[in-house]
Parts: sequence; C-alpha cells; structure tokens
Amino acid sequence: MITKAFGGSLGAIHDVGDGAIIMFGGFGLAGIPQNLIRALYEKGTKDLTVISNNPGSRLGDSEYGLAPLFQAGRVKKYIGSYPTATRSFKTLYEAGKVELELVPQGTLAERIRAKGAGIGGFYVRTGAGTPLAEGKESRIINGEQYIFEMPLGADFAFVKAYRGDTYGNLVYRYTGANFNPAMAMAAGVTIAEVEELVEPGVLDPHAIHTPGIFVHRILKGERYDRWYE
Amino acid sequence: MITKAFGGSLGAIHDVGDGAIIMFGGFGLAGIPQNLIRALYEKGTKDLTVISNNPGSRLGDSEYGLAPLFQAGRVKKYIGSYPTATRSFKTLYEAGKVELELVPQGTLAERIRAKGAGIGGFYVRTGAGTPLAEGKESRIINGEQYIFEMPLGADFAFVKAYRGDTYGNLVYRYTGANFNPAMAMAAGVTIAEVEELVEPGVLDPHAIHTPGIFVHRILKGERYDRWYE
Amino acid sequence: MTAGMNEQEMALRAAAEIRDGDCVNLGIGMPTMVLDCIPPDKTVFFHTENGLLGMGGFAPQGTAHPDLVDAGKQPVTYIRGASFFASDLSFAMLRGGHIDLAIMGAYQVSEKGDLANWTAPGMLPSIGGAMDIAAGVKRIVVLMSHTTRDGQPKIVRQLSYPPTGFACVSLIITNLCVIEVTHTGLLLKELAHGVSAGDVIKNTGAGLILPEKS
Amino acid sequence: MTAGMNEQEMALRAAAEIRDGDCVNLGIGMPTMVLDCIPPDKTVFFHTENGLLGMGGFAPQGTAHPDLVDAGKQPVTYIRGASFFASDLSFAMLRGGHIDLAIMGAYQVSEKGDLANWTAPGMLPSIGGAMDIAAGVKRIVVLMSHTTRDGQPKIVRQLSYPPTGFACVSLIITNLCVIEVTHTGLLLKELAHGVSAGDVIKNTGAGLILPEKS
Repeated sequence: MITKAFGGSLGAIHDVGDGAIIMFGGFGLAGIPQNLIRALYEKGTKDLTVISNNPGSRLGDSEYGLAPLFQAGRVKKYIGSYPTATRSFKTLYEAGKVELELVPQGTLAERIRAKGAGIGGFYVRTGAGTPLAEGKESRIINGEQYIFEMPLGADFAFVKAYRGDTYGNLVYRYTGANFNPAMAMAAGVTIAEVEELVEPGVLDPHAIHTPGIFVHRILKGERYDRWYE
Repeated sequence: MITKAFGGSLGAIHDVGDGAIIMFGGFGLAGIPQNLIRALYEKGTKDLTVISNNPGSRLGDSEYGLAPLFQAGRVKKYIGSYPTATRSFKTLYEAGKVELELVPQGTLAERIRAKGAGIGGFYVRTGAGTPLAEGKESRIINGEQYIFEMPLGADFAFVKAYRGDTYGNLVYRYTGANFNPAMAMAAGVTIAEVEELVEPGVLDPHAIHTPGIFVHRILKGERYDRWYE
Repeated sequence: MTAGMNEQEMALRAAAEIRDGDCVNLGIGMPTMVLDCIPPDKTVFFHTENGLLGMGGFAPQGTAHPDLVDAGKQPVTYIRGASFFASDLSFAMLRGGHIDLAIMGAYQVSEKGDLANWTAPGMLPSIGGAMDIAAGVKRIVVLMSHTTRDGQPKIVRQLSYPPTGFACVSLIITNLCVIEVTHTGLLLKELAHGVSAGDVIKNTGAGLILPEKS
Repeated sequence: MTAGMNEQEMALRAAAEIRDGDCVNLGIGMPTMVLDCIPPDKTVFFHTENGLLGMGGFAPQGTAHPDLVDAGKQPVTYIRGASFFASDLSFAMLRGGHIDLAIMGAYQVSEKGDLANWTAPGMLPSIGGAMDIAAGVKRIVVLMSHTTRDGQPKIVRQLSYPPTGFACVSLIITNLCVIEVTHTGLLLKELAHGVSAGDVIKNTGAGLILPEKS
C-alpha cells in the first residue's frame, strides 16, 4: 500500500529551494499551514515568490503566519489580494524591498483553480475599467465589459486541512478551506499538513473536499497555535 | 422561517412553459431527476431545449430517463456529449426532427460552471483542431492551441440529490453528483428533487455539496426506480 | 438628540432593505453591525466570502475558533442550515449573481452609482473581495458617513478615488439621508431626523432629485 | 496456440504500464478489463470521469446501485480511500494533467500519436470525455486490435477518421505487438508470441522503427 505520509514538516519541504514560487492556503489565520511556514522559516529558504491572500496576519501588536518570512527578507515578490494585513509588508513595500502583484480575491481564487483545471485563461467583469485592469486584454461579451485573466500556478502549494489520510484525501473545517482546495490543484508539488492523519477508509468518501490525487505529501502538523483566548 | 419545499413534482414545475431551456443533471441513470422528468412528461410541455450529458439511457430493450420526452417529440434541440446513448435520439436525429449541439463532456461541465460562476468565457485545449472546434475562436497560449468556449445557462435546472433540507442545501451519493452541482448554479430557477427531505441543521455544514443559495425549490421525489436487480 | 442617524440607526435602516430568505454579503467595518439588526421572524443567510453561507453573530468570548472567521478575520458563529465551502465556490456565488444584496462601506459614490471603496491615492492598495462584489452582486447598498472627516462630500459627480466598480450601487444610506441611484440621477428618498433637504444638498457633491411633496 | 495476444493478455500488458500509486482513467470496452489485472501489492486509483477516484471492480450481482456507475454506465464498487465528486472537478483532474495514465480504445492512431476514437464518417457522433482525456492526460496508452475487422490497418501515416486529439498517444498495445510513439516515429518495442516483425509491418499503415538486434 502506498503512502504519501512524511514524518514532519522539515522533511516534507526538503526540496524547496531558493527562488521557489509557493502558494500558501489560508485567509487571515484560518486554515494557514503554520507548521510548514515555520519549517520554511527555519530552513532559511530565500528569494521566494509568495502567493497567498494575505502576507501574514496582525493580532494586537504581533504579526503571525507568513509575516516572519517577509520580516526576514526572504520574499522577493508577493501575489495576493490584501497586503495591508500586516505592517511588515507595508514597510518592506514602501522601502522598495518587495514586489507586489495585487489581484482581486475572487480572481485570485479563480486563476488558481484555472491552473489546476487546465483552463488557458478566462474573462471576468471583476476589475474591468479600474486600475487593476491596466495592461489586460478587454472584451465586450453580451454588452458588458470583461477582462482576460491568466491561470496562476506555483512550484509548491503548502496547504492545511483539519483531517487527512495517507492517500492525501483532505477534509477542511469551518472557514478553514478558503484557498486551500484551489491551491492544492495548482502546484507542481502539493504538501498538506493536517491536525489528524488517518488511514485510508476512515474519511467518508462523499465528504472529501480535496481528493488525494491533488496531494503529493501529507504530514501531521507538529503544533497548532490557536491565537484566540 | 423560510422554506423552499414544494409538495410534489408537478407543483414544483408549474411555471415551466413551452420553449423552455432546461438542464437535467445525471449521467446515464445515475443522479437523474426522474420524478421531475416524469412530471414534465405528464405536463405535456413541448419545444424544449434539453441540456444533459445523455438524451436518456438504454437498458436492454427499454429506454429510460429523458428518452420518453424525445420519443414524444417534445424536444427541439439537444445539447450534450453522448447522444448515441439511446436509439430514440438517433432515429429522431436522422429524421431531422431534433437539432444537436455536441459538446465534449468536460467542456460541457465547465461551460455550465462558468455560467454559474460569472465567467464570460474561457479557453481549453479540448477539441482544438478537431471538427468540434469549427467556428470557434482559437488562440495559442504558451505555445499550445486552445479554443474559446462560452458559458452555458438555462431557464431551469432540474437536479437530483440524495438528501436535502428546506433551505435547499444538497448532498449527493456515490457518482450521483456528476452534472447536478454545476447545473444547480447555472439556471434562472433550480428545482431539486431528493430522496430524503430534512429540516435545516440536520446536514453536516462541512459536507454540503450544493449550498442552498443555488436551489430555489426542493421536493421529496414521489418514487425512485432502481432499474438494476 | 443630535441631528442625523447614528451608526446603530444606519445599520437598522440597512437591515430594512433585507427581505426574508435573502443571501447577504456584509463588508467589513460598520456593515457588520447589520448582523445584529435582523428581526427574529426573518431568515437571512449572511455570506462571508472566505467560505460561509449562514453566518451567525460574532463569537461570544471564549468560544472563538481560529478556523471560523468572517471576511474581516473576526471570530464568528454559524446558524442551523449553514454551509462551509472554498473561496472559488464562494466567489462563484458573488460573481455569478447569486447573492441578493451586499452592504458595503465606501470612500465615494458617484451620481451614476460608481463605487470607490478600496484605496486612496498614495495608499498601499488592498482590494480583497470588493471588486468581485461590485461586479457580481445584484443590489449593492452603501453604508457610510455623508462626508469625510474634514467635511468633504463623499457623494460626487465623478469619482476622484480609484474606482471599485461602475454603475453598481443601488442605494446609499448615510447619517443624513437615504439616496436611491436611479437612471435619471440620485433620488433623495428619506431624510434622517432633524436633517433638512438643504443640509443634504450642502454636503453632497452631485445633483439630487428631491421627492415630490406629499 | 494461435499467434498474438488475446484480449486478456492485452489487458495484462496494459496493466504493466501502471506504476504503484498511479491515478488511471480507463476507457469503456476492452480497457475496463485492466481493472482485474492489478497485482494485490499495487495500489492503483482508478478514475471514472463521472465522479469517482478509487473505483473497485464491477459490482457483484445483487449489489448494483443506480447511483454508483462507471463511465460506461456499468454498476461498480469503490475502494477504501476513494472519493466521489462532481463532473466539473472530475474533468479538472483530466484537463489539468493530474491523471497519470489513460488507457483507451481507438479506431486509428497516426505515426505522430494522433488519436481517432470518437466517431466515424456517417455515424451519429458521440464524444463523451474522449477529447478532454486526449487534451489533458499525461500519458495515453491505446489498447486495440491491430487491424479493422476487414483487415485494414488502424495504425496509419495520417488519420482518415475525425481526430480526437493530436500527438497525445504514448504507447499502442495491439494483439500483434507493442509500439511506442517516439519523436522520430513508431518504435516496434515488443512482438506478441508467434508474431514476426514482418507480420506487423504487413498490417501497419505507417513506417516502423525496428529495435536493434541484441
């Protein structure tokens, strides 16, 4: 019987090298692959292109999630929808130390899904006529203005699920799914961390959100911070 | 508390008129809205445009599902991927009595999803250079040939789920989902029949395949034929 | 009593736009106050674009779960009959026209219903889901103060802030009044207590259609 | 023993192309025989485009469920660790390059690996998922008789049947031989028992590269 299970986060990201393009699931702190992010920080990987809805999250005076990677100068380019989520990104951006590609949140999700689904590009009304449409092809469809958007993929996707099995099947909890399912489809190598790792057959086959075909490596996360009291 | 529940199939389709464009979920006999189809047959509605993977199904010498609608001459146009599934369609088509738009199965699913997701059109490699690409715009993306496909919607979607609640949340069983979830998103009015109709809160909110937002009417199907011994 | 509506009154007025059974997206900030303004005899499905239809209120102290948040990353609850889903499906709901109503804040609204609510000149821009909502939701209600902190009109002839979407706002609710965006212009529908049409006109940067005297 | 492979031997040969852990789509007809040819020490995830990854064998008599079928509408079973999903996600797997291998029947294969397997001139056409598979699956193995019933070659210089996809076939397994589609042409890799290279050449409508004598 095959298994995709790895013993820990550092082992699962062993071949993530400098310059890698990485997608990170999560919205704010919900559904972020916090163990894989910590391992990547420990590993010291640099010159990263980061694709994620936020470049980390701020709670009170502290910043969590991806923020330490930015603070440590490991990220050369960020693609996402909500960069103002952290002060550290703002500081780096204003100092010209990180490149930004701003994408509307729905277009971000759809571009990632398009990559995973073998779609060569698509038209949306979102953003037509606004500064975010600059440089993009525009087309009138049924009398309305649409803009052309390209698929968005990555070398690696780091995703987080609540439960998973050793075939890579994943189940998310509450709003923890967010970008994780689309990102799992869109990367050369998808690495999933889960709170509970079970044997195949334990998860209800009707209630699997991400079929194992999209997941190449899976591990039980070492530690889950909860942040809220 | 609102409810989307109807007492029966005929009541749920009361406003489906002649000339309607209707999508029918199902693949072969799996996941077909058999009660809604029977009601539509009884109602006598005609000049229909039918969107469905098959124009019915053949088992032994009998034809089921949508086949009676075709046999009774109620369908003027069929859009789908597998018309040879029934002899009745073949006979009508060869006699020039029904129009056919043949669409690759994956493109059919994606065009329907695109309509539901507010996508104005998209590019796929599927079918590029083949007779099914005739008349379609073609584009080279990253050195590969793609063709442009438009969204596909309908006046009504008739879908079938295993269980549903009175808010319209749906759960499918086995391979009974197939086209149902995409179609539920793509019609002006979506009517769902279910084997079990429950109160809101009974279905696990993590395991709902079609959120109720896409479903306008729901009913417990009167009778479920199983066909196989 | 000071003239005009306070935030609570504005949220209540916005809630009156919601019909029984509606699916409603609430922007971050003041619009989230609408959550607590729904009468118990109405069923409303609040949508949060990070993947929940059927959001309840904010999570009571001690019950917050890091995986259960709204679009503003605040811990929330969910109602019976709710569903959780991924961002791609969530934005299909928005872009595909399935959400009945969105209630959003704004920096500016033009007389044509153009909306600016994502960034200002010189700001580090963030967009989130605002443009997807502007492009896809059937009916958009803007909930905002009538003027900026330094008294400049936010309802204007033409946007000077970067646009979020065009001809997408249906109704504007401010501390001073309720304005409907019609094909012929901005219709002053209701005045807040103690506010005159003159007060509104003085603080508005676009022409207004005054209702016929009854 | 007659010369060449029978269908069972052909299915076994196709099964040898499957690696442990592969996700494999099987076309309707002869390719479904591969289901029963997997050794117990291999885990294979059979994909059926109507929405199942982890298909088992055909359903034993009396256990068929109308909602549990394969792409040929035959009642099937599923393995532990399987998952069910909708057609849009299922075709995302195919078109997006996530399926490792597809085993399909064919009317014709050209020397460039072009595939014709959906319709013939004059036939009422049906396409199903064949073009999506041809466009998206990493590696396509064709399983077919070497010639038509009236002895015409099915491996040809150029397709005369309507194409399903172009340069998409990697390997051809027939009753006579195994042929690999390479950048320089069709490589005759293996001969079935009792079949000579001359037999294959005589029944093939395209040039063949013969392996070096060992």
